[in-house]
Amino acid sequence: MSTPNMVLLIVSGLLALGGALGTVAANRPLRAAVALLVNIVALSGIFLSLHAQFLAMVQLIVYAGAVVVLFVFVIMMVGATEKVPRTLRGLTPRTLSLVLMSLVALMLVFGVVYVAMPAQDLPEDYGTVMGLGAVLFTQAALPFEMVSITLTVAIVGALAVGRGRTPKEAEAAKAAEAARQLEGAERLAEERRISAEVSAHGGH
Amino acid sequence: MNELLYERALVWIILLPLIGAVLNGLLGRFADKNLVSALGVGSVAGSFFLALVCFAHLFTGMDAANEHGAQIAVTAYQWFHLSLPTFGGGVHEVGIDVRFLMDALSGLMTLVVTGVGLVIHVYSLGYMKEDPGYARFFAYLNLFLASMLILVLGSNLPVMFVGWEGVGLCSYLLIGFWYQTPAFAAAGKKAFIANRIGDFGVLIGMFILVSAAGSFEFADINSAAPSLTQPFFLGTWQMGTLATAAGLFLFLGCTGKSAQIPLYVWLPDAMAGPTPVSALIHAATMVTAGVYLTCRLSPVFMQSPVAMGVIAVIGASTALLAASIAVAQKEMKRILAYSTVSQLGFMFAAVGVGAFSAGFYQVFTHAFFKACLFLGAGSVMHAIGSHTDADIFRLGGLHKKMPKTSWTFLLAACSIAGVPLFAGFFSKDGILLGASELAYSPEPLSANWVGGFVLVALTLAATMTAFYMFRMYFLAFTGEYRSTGEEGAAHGAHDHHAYDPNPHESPDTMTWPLIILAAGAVSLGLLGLPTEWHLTNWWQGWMGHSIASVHAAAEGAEGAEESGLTIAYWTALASGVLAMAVGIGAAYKLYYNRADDRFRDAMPGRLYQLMADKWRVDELYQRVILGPLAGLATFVGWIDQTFVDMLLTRIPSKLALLSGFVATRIQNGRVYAYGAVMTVGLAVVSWFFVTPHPNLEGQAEGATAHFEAAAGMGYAYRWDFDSDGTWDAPTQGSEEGFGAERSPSHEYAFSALRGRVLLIAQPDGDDARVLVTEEPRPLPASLLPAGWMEDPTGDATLPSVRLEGTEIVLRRNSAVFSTPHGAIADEEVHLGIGDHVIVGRPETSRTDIAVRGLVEATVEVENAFGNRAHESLELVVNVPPERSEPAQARLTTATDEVLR
Amino acid sequence: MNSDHLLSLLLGVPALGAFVVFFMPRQWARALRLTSVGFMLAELGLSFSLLSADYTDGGYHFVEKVSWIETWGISYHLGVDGISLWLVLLTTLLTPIALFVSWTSITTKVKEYALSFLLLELAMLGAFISLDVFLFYVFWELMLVPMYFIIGVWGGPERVYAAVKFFIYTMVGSLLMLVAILYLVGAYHEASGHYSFDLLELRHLIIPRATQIWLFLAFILAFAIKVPMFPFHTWLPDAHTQAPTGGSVILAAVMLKLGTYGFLRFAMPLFPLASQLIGPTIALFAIIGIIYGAWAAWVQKDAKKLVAYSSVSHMGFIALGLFSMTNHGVNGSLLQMLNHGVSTGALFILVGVIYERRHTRLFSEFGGLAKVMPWYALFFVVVSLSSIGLPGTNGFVGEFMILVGTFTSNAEVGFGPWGRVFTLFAATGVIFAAVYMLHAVLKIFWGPITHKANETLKDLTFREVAALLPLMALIFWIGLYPATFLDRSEDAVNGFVQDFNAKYEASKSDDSLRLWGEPEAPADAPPADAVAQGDDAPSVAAAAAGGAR
Amino acid sequence: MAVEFPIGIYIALASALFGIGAVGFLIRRNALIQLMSIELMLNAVNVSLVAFNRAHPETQAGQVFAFFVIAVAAAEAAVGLAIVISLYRLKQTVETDSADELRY
Repeated sequence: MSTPNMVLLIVSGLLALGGALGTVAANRPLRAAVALLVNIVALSGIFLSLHAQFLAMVQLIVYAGAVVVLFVFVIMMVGATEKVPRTLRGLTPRTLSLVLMSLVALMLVFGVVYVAMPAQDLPEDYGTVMGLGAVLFTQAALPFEMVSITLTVAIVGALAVGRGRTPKEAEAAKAAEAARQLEGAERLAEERRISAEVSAHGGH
Repeated sequence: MNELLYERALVWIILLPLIGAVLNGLLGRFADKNLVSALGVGSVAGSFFLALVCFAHLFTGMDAANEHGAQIAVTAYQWFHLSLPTFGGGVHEVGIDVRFLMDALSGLMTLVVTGVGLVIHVYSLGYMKEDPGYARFFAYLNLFLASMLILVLGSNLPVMFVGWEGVGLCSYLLIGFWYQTPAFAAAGKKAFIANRIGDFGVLIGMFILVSAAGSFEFADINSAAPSLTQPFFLGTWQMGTLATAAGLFLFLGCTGKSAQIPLYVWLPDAMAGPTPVSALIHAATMVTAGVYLTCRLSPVFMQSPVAMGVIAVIGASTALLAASIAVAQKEMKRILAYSTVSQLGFMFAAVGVGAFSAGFYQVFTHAFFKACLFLGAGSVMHAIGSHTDADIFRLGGLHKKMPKTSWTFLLAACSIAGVPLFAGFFSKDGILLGASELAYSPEPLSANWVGGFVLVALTLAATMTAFYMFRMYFLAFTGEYRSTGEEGAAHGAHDHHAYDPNPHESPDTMTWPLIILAAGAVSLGLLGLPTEWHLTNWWQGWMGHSIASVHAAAEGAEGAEESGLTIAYWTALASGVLAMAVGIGAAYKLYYNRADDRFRDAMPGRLYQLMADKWRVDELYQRVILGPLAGLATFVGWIDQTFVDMLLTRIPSKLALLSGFVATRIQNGRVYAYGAVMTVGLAVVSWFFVTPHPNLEGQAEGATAHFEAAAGMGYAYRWDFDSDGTWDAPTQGSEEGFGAERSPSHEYAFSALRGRVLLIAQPDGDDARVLVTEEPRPLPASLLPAGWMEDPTGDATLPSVRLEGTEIVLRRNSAVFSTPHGAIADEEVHLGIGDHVIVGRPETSRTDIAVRGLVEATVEVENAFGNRAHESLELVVNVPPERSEPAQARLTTATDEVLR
Repeated sequence: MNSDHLLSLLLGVPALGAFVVFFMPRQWARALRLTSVGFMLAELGLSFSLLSADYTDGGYHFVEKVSWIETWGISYHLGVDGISLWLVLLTTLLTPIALFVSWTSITTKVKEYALSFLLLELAMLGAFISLDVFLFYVFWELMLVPMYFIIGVWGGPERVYAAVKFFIYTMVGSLLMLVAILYLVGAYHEASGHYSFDLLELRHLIIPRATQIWLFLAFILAFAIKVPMFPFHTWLPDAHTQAPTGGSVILAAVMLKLGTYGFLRFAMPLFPLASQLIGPTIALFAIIGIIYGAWAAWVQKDAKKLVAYSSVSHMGFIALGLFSMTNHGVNGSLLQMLNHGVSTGALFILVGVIYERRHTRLFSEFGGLAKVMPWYALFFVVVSLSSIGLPGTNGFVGEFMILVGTFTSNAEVGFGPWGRVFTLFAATGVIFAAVYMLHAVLKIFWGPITHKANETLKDLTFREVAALLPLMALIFWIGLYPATFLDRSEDAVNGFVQDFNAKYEASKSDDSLRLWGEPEAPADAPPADAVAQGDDAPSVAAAAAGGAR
Repeated sequence: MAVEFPIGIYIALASALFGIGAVGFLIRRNALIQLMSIELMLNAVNVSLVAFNRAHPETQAGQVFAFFVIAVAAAEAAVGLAIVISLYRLKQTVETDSADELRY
């Protein structure tokens, strides 16, 4: 593997890691978004080091250009949410998953990091618009169309879900919510009663 | 073709009343009253006529015929059939035909049923005139006649059973005819259920007979009767002979239908029905069905002294009990009812002592005089305008007011009381004769004492009969009429408490039947004149055609004709006449022209009260049987909804709910919680992928062993078959070589063995292992067979085993080892791998001890991540030893035989 | 009409009816009723042509077999023999009657009601005529759905509880049966080398004793719940009391029969060893059920509950006769299934009549009805008598044959020495039957009229009489000339008994897993390619080895 | 050419990124950040896809697949964000802990 690629890999790899960590660790959504941006850019670098120029571009355009911007918009829209007090609620499962997940990741990392393969020389249109396009529009034409449908559906769905409520609907929602809460309470009470009864029957 | 005509007639005898019943039942409500009457009476008249015709044919044909007599039989169609399993394993088809048969017995019975039936239909024309349910009444009555005729004419048990239950149904309907009165409806139900209990007995009896005789036809069963003396098994216990079992179960049915102890209680209540019903069903015909059945199957009963004895005793005691109750009743129909029960007791006593024909003769005469008495009572009730009761203490002097009724009643009473030369006298005489003959007989059918008991009991009963009959007659018909009627003037005509102050003679439609029946009650004695006076007893001759008689069994066919004026006969005659005289005399003395109950004053009050209360038997049943049963049923109904339902429905459902409740605790809707669970799963899975798992398995075949390690993602293997630390596969001795071979086989050399084991064959088929080491260790007793010791009495030191070089040494101590040829004498047995010995002696024990080699194999697995894991496995192999010195030649040869 | 596809046609008519009804506007109540009943009557007429076949050979007729899921040897396999014939006819007869009697009482959601009944008929017929275990299971479960709705939507005040109880109770049993079926098919694959759900092939499988017992128990549980046998009957009273009249009629008259039919068609022929081993125990429970049901019926205050418990008692007789393993015993049970269908169906209709008029079924509310409703009284008494088993009515013939069958079942296959004891106890049920039925009659009809409301009750309408008359006719027909029915069924029954004995002997001598007797005619054997697809060569070889072993 | 292609590094990197994303998704309360974590994971997958494709370059399936993943990720982001917004409308917060009624 040629040196420049190696350099590129190392630099953008470190960047990507840092960005990812930043995203996860940031305590403000906006910072997280910025970190995510860093990560994405770094990833496109990694793609470059893999001779996937087209994909690198797509990565930049779609993610940096669209997704992250979308995130930023939403963050703006939602604004600074009122800070919920840091409770210890769900601390145990969270730590558990933190530890286990890290273990798994590390296991994988050290499991594979030393693996190497004989490098094969690339076809000349490897990773170029030409090459990928050819594949996309010949073999992968159907999935490609399906993806377009998916996107459309997604947009429609996003509209449906995200559109605001009329006051009446809001009222209804509130009422329904209240009802649900109430029902939930009743249900709990019922369950308690039943469990009590069953333990009573246990005596038989 | 003439026969065909009679067969047709036979069928129509039954069909006519049936048609009448259906038409009257469905359309009678809308039809004109005269039409209904015409249909009701006409159909019966028709069938009576046909019955006469058939009977005449029978009568003429009888002399020419075989000993079973001429008979008219017609098979309508096959109803259904059974296929009984035979001992040969095949099946024996038992057809159940709808088949009717008229022979001597059923012919006479048919005459009685249709004849008396006709008379009573006529009587009902007047009696039921004002009743709103006129058509319904005639429908029921016709239906009853049809069923009764089916019962009588049916030539096999199931068809008879149709009639048997049919008459039960009709009596249920007719007792509850005035269903608006709850008490009457209840009485009907009581009757039906009592009958049902009996029917249960009949069913079981049928089953026993069919499984024994292989047919339902009376003829076949009777001819198969001698074979019924085989034992009857219920479950695994023997219960008497087949005949006894069948007889007793059938008799249970008779006690239901013919109101014997213990099931008689329904009959008195049955008097709730209209009086003609009481006369026809509950006196003349239906209640005698039991007697008819026993006569039908007389050969079967004759096979079982036990059954006969039981029948006789129960019959006699019923007669006594019922008579004693009747003595203390005040109500005409009740007295008659208990009198009927008592008379039925007479008949069964007769049957029980073997005097079948006498018993049936009683049925015959009883039909007339008892019907006459009932109708007389009915006529009285009609006159005093009371449908339900007639208290003899509030009547009196009716002789002047209604002479016809009075005279007929008197004649019938004389007949039942057994005044000489009346019909009742001869029939009762026959019964007593049968009893006394049994008492005196040198080789009794059941037992002498039975005869004696019956004789005494019946004499007493006869006395009482005469007494209560004339008590009733004197109180009701002599003296002055005591019911002025003002006590109930306010109430309606049907009120129980107001009798019509000036009763009048009944219309002709009611008096003519009385006269006819009375005539019969007087004259029918001519049929059964006692042979002892060398008069011709037409009856016995006639009945001999279809009923087995005890004399025939004892002394031969015409023994009955020839038995002269024996001591037995005199006893019977004397007791009969005495009973009659005493009874009537007492009644005359106490009640003639009297109004008060002087008998009660003469009796100890307690006892009298008890008799008046029918010995409180109903209360007893209520207390002992019905009450507990009802309680049990209530309990069942309750427990079903509570306990059973709870056990099988509610508790499981609650458990399900509880589990759901528990599950919702986990299911708290928090994403992170689900995430955590997911991570755990992920961690476990990835751990499984990252660390290799050899899971070594293997099995030995002789010296070669087949191993198999688990397959996995990117797994590579290397093998060390003898676990000596150097890898044998894929590349001998190399440190790094891993290969894809995951299920190799390896043949072991003698040198590769790591140790020796003893395999001790166990009863459950597989072998127990004992590892053999240098220092001796005893074989655990639990692995050895029972007979391992040389002499079981001696001390028990277990055999021990140790390793000596390449060989194993068994020290027998107090055990015994042997080859198939016999025990091994030596203290120690030397065994190589593959050798066997037997623990214990070869004839008692097959427990082998075999020697095998022990090897250990190891596999190491490397997976895609380069992680390694190894696992070892011990195997028992049978390596043919390349022995230096042959260990006991005889032993190896022996073991070869064992192996072979 | 093409008689090759008669059975498919039988399934098709209700399906078509359901389809048509589905697309009719819901407000045309009358049209909906007419259409549905019309289709059912067409079905009835069609089903009569089943009688054209000659059933004396005891074999299956109008057989249709189309491979459905070849890989697993599941096929659409229909056939009718003497055993299922009358049950099919019973179904086609009673479904229109059931719908017809609830003509006026059901006023809400008429469309769905008609729809449910058509689907119900389809499912029940399918269950009776399918010779493929999988197909049978499909119909068996499909049956629950319409009945669940019929009870749960048009039922009484407690309907939801009753419906859910009915559904879950039945479901539990049938799920166990499903497991057993799958195991069975697996075993068959092991023995024969190919998968098959075809009853006619599975019949030839001999299974080791211990396994048989478990499978048998699983099957029996499903069927015993449906019957229902003694401890598992508690869903029945609730379901009946809550269900609308039509629902009760179908439930009692046809659905319960599927339980006993299952004994006869599946559980017993498949597992002779187990059924011989456990049969007496089941008979014991049947007898307990007979007496227990009768007693429980006796003390009920609700007429419908009384009839429901009487069903428990009567079904006990049927189960008893089945396990007696004598020709006439089994045949009697078959006839008794028919009788119970007719009598109890009629009883439920009759109870429904007064319920429709008074909206109560409590005995305390009635009394003296004989005066105001003479025809009703006549019908009711006649039906009660047939349910008591009075000779001359249908009930007698069935019970008689069953009792004789039990009494004479002394062979090793059967009850051995216990047959007579069983009979002794079972026959007491005859007495108790009289007790509770007459109790009901007494409470409803005799005595004075105690309630004002009863004085103006109107007698049976023409529609009700029309619905009852066929049942009346059957009551006397079966009672007086049962040959019509027995002759067609008995050869199939005899065949069943013979096969049972033979297979029992075979598996008693050697109960290792193997095929027994000759497989069916090639028509029934699965196509070769199915076998090839069914699995690969080695396992075939292995199976051959296993079979040889 | 016998040059080694160090695919292990790429896969390791992908695993690390994936792990970080997963951890983030699991431990963060903020719906937005959780969505971003999801994006991280998807990206990690893309890296591995492209890397493997580089190791077997005869077809370009890996890249095509990554391309699709990117598209789907975009769609997912759109819908997810819409959900976040409606959640916000409903609860005035984007804390996922506040949405836990689904268990009823």
